[in-house]
Amino acid sequence: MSTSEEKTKEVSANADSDSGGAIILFFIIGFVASLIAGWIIFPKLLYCQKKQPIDFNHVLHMEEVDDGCESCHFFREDGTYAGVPKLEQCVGCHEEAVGEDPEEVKFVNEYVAKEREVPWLIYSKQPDCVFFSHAAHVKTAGMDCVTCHGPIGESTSLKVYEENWITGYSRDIWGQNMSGLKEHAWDRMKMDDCAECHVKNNVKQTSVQTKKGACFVCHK
Amino acid sequence: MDSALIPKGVRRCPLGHFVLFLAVVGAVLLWGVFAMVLCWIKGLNQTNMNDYYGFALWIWADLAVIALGGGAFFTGFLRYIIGKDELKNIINYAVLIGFICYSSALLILAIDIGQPLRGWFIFWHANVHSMLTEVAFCLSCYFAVLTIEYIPLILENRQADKVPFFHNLSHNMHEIMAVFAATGAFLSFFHQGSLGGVTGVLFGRPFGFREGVFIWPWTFFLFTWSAAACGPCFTILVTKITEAVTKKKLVKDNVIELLAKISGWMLLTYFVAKTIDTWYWASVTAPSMGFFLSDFYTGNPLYGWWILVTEIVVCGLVPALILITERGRKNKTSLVVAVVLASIGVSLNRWVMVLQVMAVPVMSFDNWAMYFPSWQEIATTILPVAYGIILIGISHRYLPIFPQEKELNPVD
Amino acid sequence: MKIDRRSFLSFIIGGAAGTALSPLPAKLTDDLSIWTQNWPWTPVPEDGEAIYADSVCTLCPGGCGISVRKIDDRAIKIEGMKGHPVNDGGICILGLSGLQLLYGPTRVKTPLKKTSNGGWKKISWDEAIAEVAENLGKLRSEGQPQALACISGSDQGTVPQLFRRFMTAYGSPNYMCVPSSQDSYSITLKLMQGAQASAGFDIENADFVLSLGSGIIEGWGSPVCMFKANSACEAKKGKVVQIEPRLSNTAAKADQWIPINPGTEGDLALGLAHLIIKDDLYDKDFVGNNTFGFDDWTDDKGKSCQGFRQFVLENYGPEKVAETTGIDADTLTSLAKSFASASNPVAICGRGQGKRPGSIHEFIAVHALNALKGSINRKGGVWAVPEPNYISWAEPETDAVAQKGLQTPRIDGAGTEKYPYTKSLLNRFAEVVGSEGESPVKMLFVSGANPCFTLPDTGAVKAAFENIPLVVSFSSYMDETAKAADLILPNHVFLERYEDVPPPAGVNKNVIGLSKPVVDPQFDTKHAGDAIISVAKALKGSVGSAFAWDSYEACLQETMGDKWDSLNEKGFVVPDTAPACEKTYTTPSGKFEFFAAGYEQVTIEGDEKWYPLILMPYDSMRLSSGFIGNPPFMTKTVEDTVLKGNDIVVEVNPLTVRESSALFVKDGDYAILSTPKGKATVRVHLSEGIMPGIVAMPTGLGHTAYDEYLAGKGTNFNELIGPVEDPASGLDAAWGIRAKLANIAS
Amino acid sequence: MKKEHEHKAKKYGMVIDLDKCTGCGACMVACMAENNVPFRADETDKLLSITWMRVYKLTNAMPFPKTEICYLPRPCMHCEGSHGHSPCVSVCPATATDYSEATGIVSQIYTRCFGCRYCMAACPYHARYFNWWDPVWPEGMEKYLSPNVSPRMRGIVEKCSFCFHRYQLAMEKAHYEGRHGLEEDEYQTSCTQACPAGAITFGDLNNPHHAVYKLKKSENAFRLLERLGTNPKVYYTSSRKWVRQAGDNYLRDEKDNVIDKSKFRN
Repeated sequence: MSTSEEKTKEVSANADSDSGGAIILFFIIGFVASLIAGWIIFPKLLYCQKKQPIDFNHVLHMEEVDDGCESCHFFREDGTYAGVPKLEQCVGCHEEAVGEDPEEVKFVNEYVAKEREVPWLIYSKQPDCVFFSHAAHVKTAGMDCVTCHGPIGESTSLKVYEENWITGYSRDIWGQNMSGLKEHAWDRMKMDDCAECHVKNNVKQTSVQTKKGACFVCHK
Repeated sequence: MDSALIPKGVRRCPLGHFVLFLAVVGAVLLWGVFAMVLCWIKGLNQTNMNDYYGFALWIWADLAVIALGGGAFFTGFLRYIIGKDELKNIINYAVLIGFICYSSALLILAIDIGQPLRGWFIFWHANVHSMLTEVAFCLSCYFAVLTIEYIPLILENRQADKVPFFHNLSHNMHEIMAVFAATGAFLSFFHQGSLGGVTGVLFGRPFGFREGVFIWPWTFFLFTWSAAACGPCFTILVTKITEAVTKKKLVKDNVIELLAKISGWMLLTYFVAKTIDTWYWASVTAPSMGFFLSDFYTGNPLYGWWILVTEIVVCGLVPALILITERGRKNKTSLVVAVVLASIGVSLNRWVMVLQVMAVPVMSFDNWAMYFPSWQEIATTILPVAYGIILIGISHRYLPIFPQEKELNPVD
Repeated sequence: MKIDRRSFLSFIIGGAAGTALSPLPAKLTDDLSIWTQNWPWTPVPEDGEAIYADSVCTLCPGGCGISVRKIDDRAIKIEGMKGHPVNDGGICILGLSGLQLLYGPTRVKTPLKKTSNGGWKKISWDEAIAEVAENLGKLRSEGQPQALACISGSDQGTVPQLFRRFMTAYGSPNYMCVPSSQDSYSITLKLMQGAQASAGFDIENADFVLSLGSGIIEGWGSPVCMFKANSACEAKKGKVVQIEPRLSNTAAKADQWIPINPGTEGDLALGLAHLIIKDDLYDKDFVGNNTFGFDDWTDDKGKSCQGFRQFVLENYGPEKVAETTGIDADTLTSLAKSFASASNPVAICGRGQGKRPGSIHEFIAVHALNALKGSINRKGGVWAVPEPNYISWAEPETDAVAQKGLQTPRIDGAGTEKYPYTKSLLNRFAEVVGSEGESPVKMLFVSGANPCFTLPDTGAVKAAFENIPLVVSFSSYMDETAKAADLILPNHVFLERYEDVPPPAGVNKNVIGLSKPVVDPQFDTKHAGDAIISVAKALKGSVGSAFAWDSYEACLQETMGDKWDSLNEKGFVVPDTAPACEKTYTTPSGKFEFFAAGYEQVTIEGDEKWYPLILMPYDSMRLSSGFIGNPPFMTKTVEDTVLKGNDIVVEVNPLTVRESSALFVKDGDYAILSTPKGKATVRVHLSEGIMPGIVAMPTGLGHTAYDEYLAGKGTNFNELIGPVEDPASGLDAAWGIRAKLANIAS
Repeated sequence: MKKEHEHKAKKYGMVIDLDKCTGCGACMVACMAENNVPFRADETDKLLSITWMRVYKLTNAMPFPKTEICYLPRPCMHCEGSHGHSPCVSVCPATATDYSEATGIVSQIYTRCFGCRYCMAACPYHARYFNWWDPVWPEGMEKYLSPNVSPRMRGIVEKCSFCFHRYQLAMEKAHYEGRHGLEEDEYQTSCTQACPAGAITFGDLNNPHHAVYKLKKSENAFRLLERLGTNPKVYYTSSRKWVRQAGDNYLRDEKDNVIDKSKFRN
């Protein structure tokens, strides 16, 4: 046993004298380069940047409406959630341009006048397999919009929409932080985030298999 | 040309012959790879599986190669844990065969699942109640162990061995091989068993279902047992084939005979256990679900009583009796007959436990479902065979797999 | 410092370590699996606001109310309309598949004109209308308006009536409708009750239903209504006895199935009448007060005539009937007793779905059974449902050309002295037009019908179509007839158009429905009503002025008058006028009239020597055999004992095979089925549920048009059978044809 | 708290009256139309044809004319097994199928499933179907797809969900209206709703006031393969003895006294 150890030492000593420095250097170069590639370049490559068709000022609109978010983002009579407003709702005020903002003018000319729906890019868009009930969260659980959507109502302009090339998901589902860490409840919208809150609040923990949330609560 | 790579003191065929051999087997391999790519790109509609045959040829192949690869863990167990030192002369080959079998099993699984890119869900979203989860974990772990056991062999190649680091690594790994062998044996007992459990727990399938202890149905133990019994037989068989192909004696008879004897006794005890299991199942378990044994073996063109007799008597009792008698195992022909029968027997058992389970109608108004694999399934099942032959060929040529080769075949 | 292999290796190891510590591997693994979860080629249905739009289904004459679930402007599911008087929430398999017709690949998307090489050329609606008008104008200017013929799927409702009106204004008597067992019933009611009516069966309130081959739960009449009625009847412990040679679903569900030699159903009815009369079990009150011809009577000239009683007592004794029908005398006796002892028994005929007319003698014999028990126009019996009268347009004015044309005899001979009560005889169409020589029909309109598939001896029908210089199809789908046409003026699909729905067939529900557009027209199609109005207007003159409406919708609104608003709102109206024929008979005697002579069986085609077996069709809910082709969903539900791959499967009793010298087959084997009309390769299904000697073949398969989901699957039964003229009505009375099954090799 | 939860737990199930079922196939199409089930040009190989609801044709195997036919619609049985361990749920290695104690419904999550098909091997009713092909709708026909059910991709297993999305939508409405539970008839499956003969009754088997509760206790009620211990939630009723016997497997000497099935029921 001891002989082999000695031999190993000897061998590495030999190597050191040759090109040990180079080896360590290259190791560091490889290490750092791949870290940079993984942490900085990869996320940039993974997401494509898309601009919203119209820039929207939530603050401005919040001042004008009485009912807060629900003024435009409302429930239908059957309890389903209408989500982002359709042209129909906007036209109520914007039949003609109300102000002089070029974005509004664009909106009126390009969409209202031509009766085309605005192809908004939805930051919080969940994939097709998800069934999400706003009514359950807002009406029954009494949650605020902010809890999941963040303070978007306080924004004066729409941020760039980032779309994952591979999955087609919005960046907001994984979150801005590539390591998947989050600070606020609204930083990520992956399944684990839903599950975490459901476990915390003991929501429908009726799965026989996992003793946690049953799959059909949020999947369709 | 490649003489620098060939171990010292042994004779190998000319490189040209070897390359030709590789090319022929490689063509078969490519055919299999083509079929595999078809299955990945176009989906499993390339197979003849259907909604009654969710498990078919591939799962059989998986179960069969793992059973046949059982020689690795059991020989390792005998060598390192029990201390049958003679077996060091065949352990390398047993490990290689095991490595081939297990890597093949993993490859086949990767083709068999409908969504290969989601394959990792079995680990990440594991359901601990599922036998398949147990299989996946143990299988991957044991494959890792086999890899670790195989690596030192590779490092013993003449050129690799020249690198001091590799030399030492290899040496050190040999030193601690007993630990890996023990781990491997432990893991193997489990996943061989859980493969048996895969069918045994299906309480909706009276043909496959077995009672058992705690969460483990009797098939759990029977599978481990049969793999331990028949795996070494397969190792012997492949050794004999290799000897025939290379026209050289590679392992001494006493080593083979020792392994054969142990296998024989394992097989005999397995035969007894399997018979008791079958009897209990036929007279208690199945009738409680409304089935006579004859319901499972009549009324269809393939699965008749012959299969039961072949599996248990012809391929179970007969080889066991041959192997436990000294004359039987000393006679070359009868030894080969016995190991062939044992290998067929365990494969047939796996076939029955997969394919016949699917074929037997359970609802009274349902029909027997018959199945014949598509060429894509056959090609992808032959693929691992070709891969195995190639790997054995290369390993044998360049690695000192058989420690006794030099002694048995002195070079002039 | 030199960069050697080791440095490179070191770089790689460093890179691997760094990569492992970066989010890349995990994120990529995750994203790749997410990619498989959202493969771009797997469609994602767009979400939106869910609403229900009510309408009425017109895929069959059932008249069911439907609620269509919509997401924004897409229709996503058809459901039965709750509270609708016909189907109350229930819905049939065809109705459920309706969206596959709406959005399916079989739609004709624009007007099409056949090119000289048999292909299709897209044309505009203006061109299409102009082309039709031009040809019509030519025919009229040649003084041959009668050379225009029209085949309509139905005679009722505003669209068929617009076509009829067009024919009148144009000057042709040759307006024909696709016949069904309802035509035979109408003639029966006319003869026995003097009523101009259709027959409606109150199965729901009957306590004994004697069905002579009628598939009351296989699409007879208004399918869903009949299903519900059957369930209601059974819930009240009513009994259903099914008489037919094959164990159909109706037979399987009935309380009793009695196999009978096919074609002898009339004899059975008269045999039962014999037993009922002999044992004095008939309704004496009803027979005594409301019928004529039961007892012997003397006519105007003083000649004494035999009455029904004497007639059946003399000629239809149980032994004889047992021999004819193959039903033993004991069964006959007990059947007669059960029928007679029920308080509301009803006898019904019209085989399968009742799509084929039949022998008037048989219908009269069966109807006589109902009269014996007084089950006429009463709860649980047969009702003479007057034809709807909501369409009251002024007769169109006709010019000289039209008048002359209208006076020419009808090409099919309907309404002549020989067949005074028959309205049209489409079964004669192929023979009259012929496959060569000059056709008496120069131009043909086809609307709501697919005669090139549904008429017997389809080969001859197709040849006749070839022989007509200009065929104009108004079909929404590329069906066999559209394919054989020269011009297609595609109609909207029922979910895109307004149309009135006359009361449903075969039931005593007086409901008028309104089919409403549920979605916008998907393609460049036009309502057939609008198309015919446009054609008329383009012709100008008296034809044009007969169509004063601006559009079909205007016409419909005007026609419905004060009913329109409630129709439009509720989707249906129940006219408050009760069935007018109750207890009144407009026969010469003013009573229900029995007939006491001339009952004869219909002889089917083929010589027994060469064709030892009998081929009979059977209808199934899972196969649409009418003018609508099977949508993919329905075809998917068809069992593999009906269709296997592209092979049709026929049902045969194992005994038939055992006793045959020419046929050695196992279940599922191929065989050649031949009849005097044609040959087909079939697979044989050995079934105990069929009388030996009979070969049963499903209807609705063997389409040559439509899409890959339907075309080329199986054989069309109509290709293997020809019409057999009923001596009393001229309608097709063939219930089968003699046939031979032989091994493929022989 | 725990007790209240248990009290509220539902066990949705179905009773199918085989005397009423006419074999018309409306339930099959109602299901396909509701659940975005794809179709292919040739669907005559029933071993490759996705039919969450399949109507089987049973015969009493007697010679003509004593032959009888009975149709038997077979949705997913939503087996409870013992304590929710249905045959398929316990074997799924990736927890893609699950049993909910709140509804008793066996779920199948298409995005979790990786297509090992172990559950299909486990299910004696053949209620599970594999997507051997990519689902393809002829051009334009994808317009009728419902957004309430997500279309399945190739390579995964699917099955009847008791139209669970209808439960979700009904619950969503209840939440919106401030209710915490559903009225019995707010949630019905598509096949139940469509059946023109009214053969299917669907509801909470735990609710003594619901029709299913009474029906399942009928003399003529039975379940498929009860002896296996799958504990299905779909009951059948038939007045015909041979049909009830066809529901399970019996040894020859048992055939005559099997009608007392109480020993098989829990």
